[in-house]
Amino acid sequence: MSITSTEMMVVEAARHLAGVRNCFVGIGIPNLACSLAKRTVAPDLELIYESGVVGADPARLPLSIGDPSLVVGARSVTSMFDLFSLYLQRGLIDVAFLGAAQVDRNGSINTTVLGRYEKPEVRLPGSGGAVEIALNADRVFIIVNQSPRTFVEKLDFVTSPGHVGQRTGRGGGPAVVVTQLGTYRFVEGEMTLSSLHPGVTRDQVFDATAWKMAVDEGVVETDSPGQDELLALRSLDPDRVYLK
Amino acid sequence: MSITSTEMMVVEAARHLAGVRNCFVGIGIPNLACSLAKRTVAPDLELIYESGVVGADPARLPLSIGDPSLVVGARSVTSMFDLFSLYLQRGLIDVAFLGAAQVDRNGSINTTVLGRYEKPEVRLPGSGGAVEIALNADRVFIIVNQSPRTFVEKLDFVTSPGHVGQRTGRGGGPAVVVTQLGTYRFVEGEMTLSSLHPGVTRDQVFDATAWKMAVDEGVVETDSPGQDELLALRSLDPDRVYLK
Amino acid sequence: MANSKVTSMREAIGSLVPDGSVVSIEGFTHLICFAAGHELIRQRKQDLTLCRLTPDIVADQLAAAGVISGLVFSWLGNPGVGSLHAVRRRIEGSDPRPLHLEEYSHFGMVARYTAGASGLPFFPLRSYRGSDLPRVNPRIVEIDDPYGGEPLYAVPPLNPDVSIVHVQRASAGGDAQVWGIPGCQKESAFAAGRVIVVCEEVVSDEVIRSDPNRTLIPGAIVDAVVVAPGGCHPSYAQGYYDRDNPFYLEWDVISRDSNLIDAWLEEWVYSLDDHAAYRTKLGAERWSALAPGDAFSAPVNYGNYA
Amino acid sequence: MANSKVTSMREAIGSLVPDGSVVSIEGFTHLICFAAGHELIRQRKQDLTLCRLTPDIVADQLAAAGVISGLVFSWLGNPGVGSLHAVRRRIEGSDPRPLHLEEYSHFGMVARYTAGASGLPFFPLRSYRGSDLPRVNPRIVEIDDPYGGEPLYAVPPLNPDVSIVHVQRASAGGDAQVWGIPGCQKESAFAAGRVIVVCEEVVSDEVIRSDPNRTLIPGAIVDAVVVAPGGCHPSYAQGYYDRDNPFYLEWDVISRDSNLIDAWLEEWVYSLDDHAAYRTKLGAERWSALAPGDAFSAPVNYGNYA
Repeated sequence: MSITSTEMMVVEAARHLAGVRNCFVGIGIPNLACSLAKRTVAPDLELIYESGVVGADPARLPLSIGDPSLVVGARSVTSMFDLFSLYLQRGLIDVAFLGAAQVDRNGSINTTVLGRYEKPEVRLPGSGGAVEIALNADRVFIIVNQSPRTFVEKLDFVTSPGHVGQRTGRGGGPAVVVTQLGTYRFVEGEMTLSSLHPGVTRDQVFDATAWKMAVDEGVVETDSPGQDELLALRSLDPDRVYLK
Repeated sequence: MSITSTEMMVVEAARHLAGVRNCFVGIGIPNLACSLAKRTVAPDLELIYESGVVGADPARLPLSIGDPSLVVGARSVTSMFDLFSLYLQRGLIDVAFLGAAQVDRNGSINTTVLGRYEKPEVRLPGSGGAVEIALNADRVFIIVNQSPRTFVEKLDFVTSPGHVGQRTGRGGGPAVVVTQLGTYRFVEGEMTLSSLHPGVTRDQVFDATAWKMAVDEGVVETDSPGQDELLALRSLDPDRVYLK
Repeated sequence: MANSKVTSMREAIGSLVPDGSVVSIEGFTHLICFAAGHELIRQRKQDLTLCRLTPDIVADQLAAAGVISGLVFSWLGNPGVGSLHAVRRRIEGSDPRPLHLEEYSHFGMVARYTAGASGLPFFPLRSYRGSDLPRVNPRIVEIDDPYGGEPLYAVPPLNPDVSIVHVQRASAGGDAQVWGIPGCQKESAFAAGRVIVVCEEVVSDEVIRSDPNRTLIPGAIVDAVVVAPGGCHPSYAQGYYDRDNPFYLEWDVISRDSNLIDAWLEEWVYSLDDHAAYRTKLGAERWSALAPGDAFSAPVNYGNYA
Repeated sequence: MANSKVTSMREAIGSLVPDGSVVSIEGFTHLICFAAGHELIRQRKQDLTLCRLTPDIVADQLAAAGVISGLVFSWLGNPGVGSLHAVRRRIEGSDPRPLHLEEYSHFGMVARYTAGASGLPFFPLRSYRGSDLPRVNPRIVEIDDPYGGEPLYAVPPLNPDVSIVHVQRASAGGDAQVWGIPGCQKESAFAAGRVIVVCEEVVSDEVIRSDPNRTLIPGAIVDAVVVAPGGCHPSYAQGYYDRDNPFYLEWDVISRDSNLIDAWLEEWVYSLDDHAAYRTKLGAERWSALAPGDAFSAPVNYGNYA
């Protein structure tokens, strides 16, 4: 089976979790990336969910962040007050994953509306815990499909701030962005291409970005997924619910 | 056996709990009064302890507010944060008991020091939860042995405010004071003798009070403990740990 | 039992949830009380404001049925699937009528319930700085650190008129115990003026009192206890039944077409007397497919100190 | 086990509690870790500040042994008996040396730990108005309600250098479970820079994971796990042993006379290698008198969703 771009994204995200301990997990690709990392580069990774589950060890692929299989056999299951207060706001979260409908060059994220807030063209889910995560996690990983509609010059709404002037608090903000085209880091607060996935050209990246994407001088090609990585990953989602 | 002044105090305090639901209990006399009331005038009384125990049903006479027998068979056992936040500060406590080393005419209480705070003659336990109880319980019952040293003109230290100008918050403040001599209510914020225990004279009350105690025009003699009250009470403390 | 608060869903909703009420139905992915939501629809309640971190299918149904006129929330969607199309039609096109939104983040909503449950006039949190949320919701305000540190934000207390809380087991007096994800059910109950506990099963006081640390909500704050086994379907109750994921996918199709929603509401809510009928209509096969195996907690010994 | 944090009390106290540390030993009447207090004395620690809502006999012992130079507290006494005479001598007569006091109320202390555990710069509470406590403790400050209601008070976060938490059972990795009165053990642990978990028994991960709602403290914040059965004597551990009330009465006599305290410390702490020796010295008869009968929690079913 050929390697899908989703598989590339998951494998690449997992690699950046090397050595990480406490990870705030989202459902779908982040969950697969964390589960893969736990089996490869981060054996001590603790899966923490905003639903209040700490140290999950799910016996099946969870289909929501509150899946009952996340609870069974977890280390601890707490109230959301405790999860957001004692873990996230306290500064215990090393890495947290966020998705985005729109992201800008500073890693600020919109998950609230397309168009005007008062009368949106598309009403999106909103923050959930994203704004707290963006401001309190040590490092934020953003997983998003890259296109001129998602990598925009100006967000319709700032749900979760990235590297912007007002940013304060203990969180370090966005650290890594992984898309189907490449991986990005932040240099002085600006998103910067650091590696291109196999077969992807810089022009494809520029065409998929509404602003002039900065490029790291040491930009490299992302290593393709190894056999071991692929086998482990595909065993995590045998029905390819998320690997489609 | 003749009726001791402690028995009189417990029985009288219990009578004032008629119909009460949620009661913040202290150890010793308050615990006996609440247990007696539950068997007589307040069958629906819920015993709540600052230790976090709600709806206790102790199988033995508890010797501390955290006695393990209070936990076994309780309705709920919570953290102190929840007890003080969700029960007391939320305003769920109908009646709470406080003791005192010194009390003044407004029902303000000192349980902190005798003498100067910085260099006390006698260091007392301090507030514990008393100041929160005084400000947040609907009604406060004060149980204290009355003498010129305890019923003072001016407190050495205001631990828990009574009916004083600054008083705010949802609590109604001191409502009833029971001593070995009589029972007192508060009229426009001033402690006022409302009943004299059997055989006690007004002069005994005046002699045992450092200020000029107000007297309710309708002052009566406290009913002596009935046989049923005494039997129930003595069965609660068969070894007379607190009924001495 | 002398102090039994057990009643029917019809009676509890009818007497405790007047039109215009601010109603909290919490449960984070877990213990979402669809049975109460359906009874609100069945009784054709009007002008309710729904407080819920994650308005999901139950909110889409309440919005489509015209029961709710407002949402106080932090995340809006069909979890793991996509959009709430009925809710979106009302927000994006006022179709058939507008839906008022008061929007926070998860921690903001939890902090609002916590302030409301604690008798606090506000709750402080390290959030919102740099976000547009305070711009569109003026109730989210910046406050100073009295000790001179950097400013933070505050949210006001949330005190619903009534909170509907689904739990696994409760006593007839309303002492409620939950295991698995507790979400903010406790805070929403203590914050509310009235509390309806809906349970999978009523148990004896002795069961509750055998494990007092497990009690999430004391009977002292509970007004009614309703027994509704399966009442969280299509969401789940830990240890009782699984989430019905196919239904979440089906709803994505249904909710795109208001005619399909009307037909669904007619078939599954209006034409049924109560949730017991819904449970029966779903059928034994569907329920057995959702039944988990056993995984019991290791017991703890509280000790006998008599 | 790969990630075992199990070590000896000597090693844990020796390596994690340097002289001058701010140390929290909580446990409200329940789970008071005397075993750790005695090891602090045995190692002749100096200049410690003890944070504890209710400094009781363990505080009197630490004060008499010259281990602590300050208390952060809310209630001071021998519960149900009377005074802490060694502590009072130091406060009232600086005998043999002064003891610095930073005084709050119970809710104030709990709020301080909660702020510290939550990364908040302060915690608001409805207390203190009209009390002299803010006058003698300037860290208790009045704050405004940002929504225009009446002012309330705030306390600052409390973040001990190390928190020592006694629990009934823990995994080798430090996941700790408690039943009975939890006090503010959880908040004191999350607030601390380092955490020592002392347990009645180490259990397998499977036992912990069979009931994740019971976990009070996750291994993620724990630095050392010490096994010290009976380590709370003369206080108690729910389901394991009762409070030794006669000892609380004996201490009232002992603590009135510094020579008697010195003799007691010599006999029961300095001359013993560790808490195991203390346990043995107490004798089987004393322990059997403190043993409760059984009262097990009704199990709950988390379900198997594999």
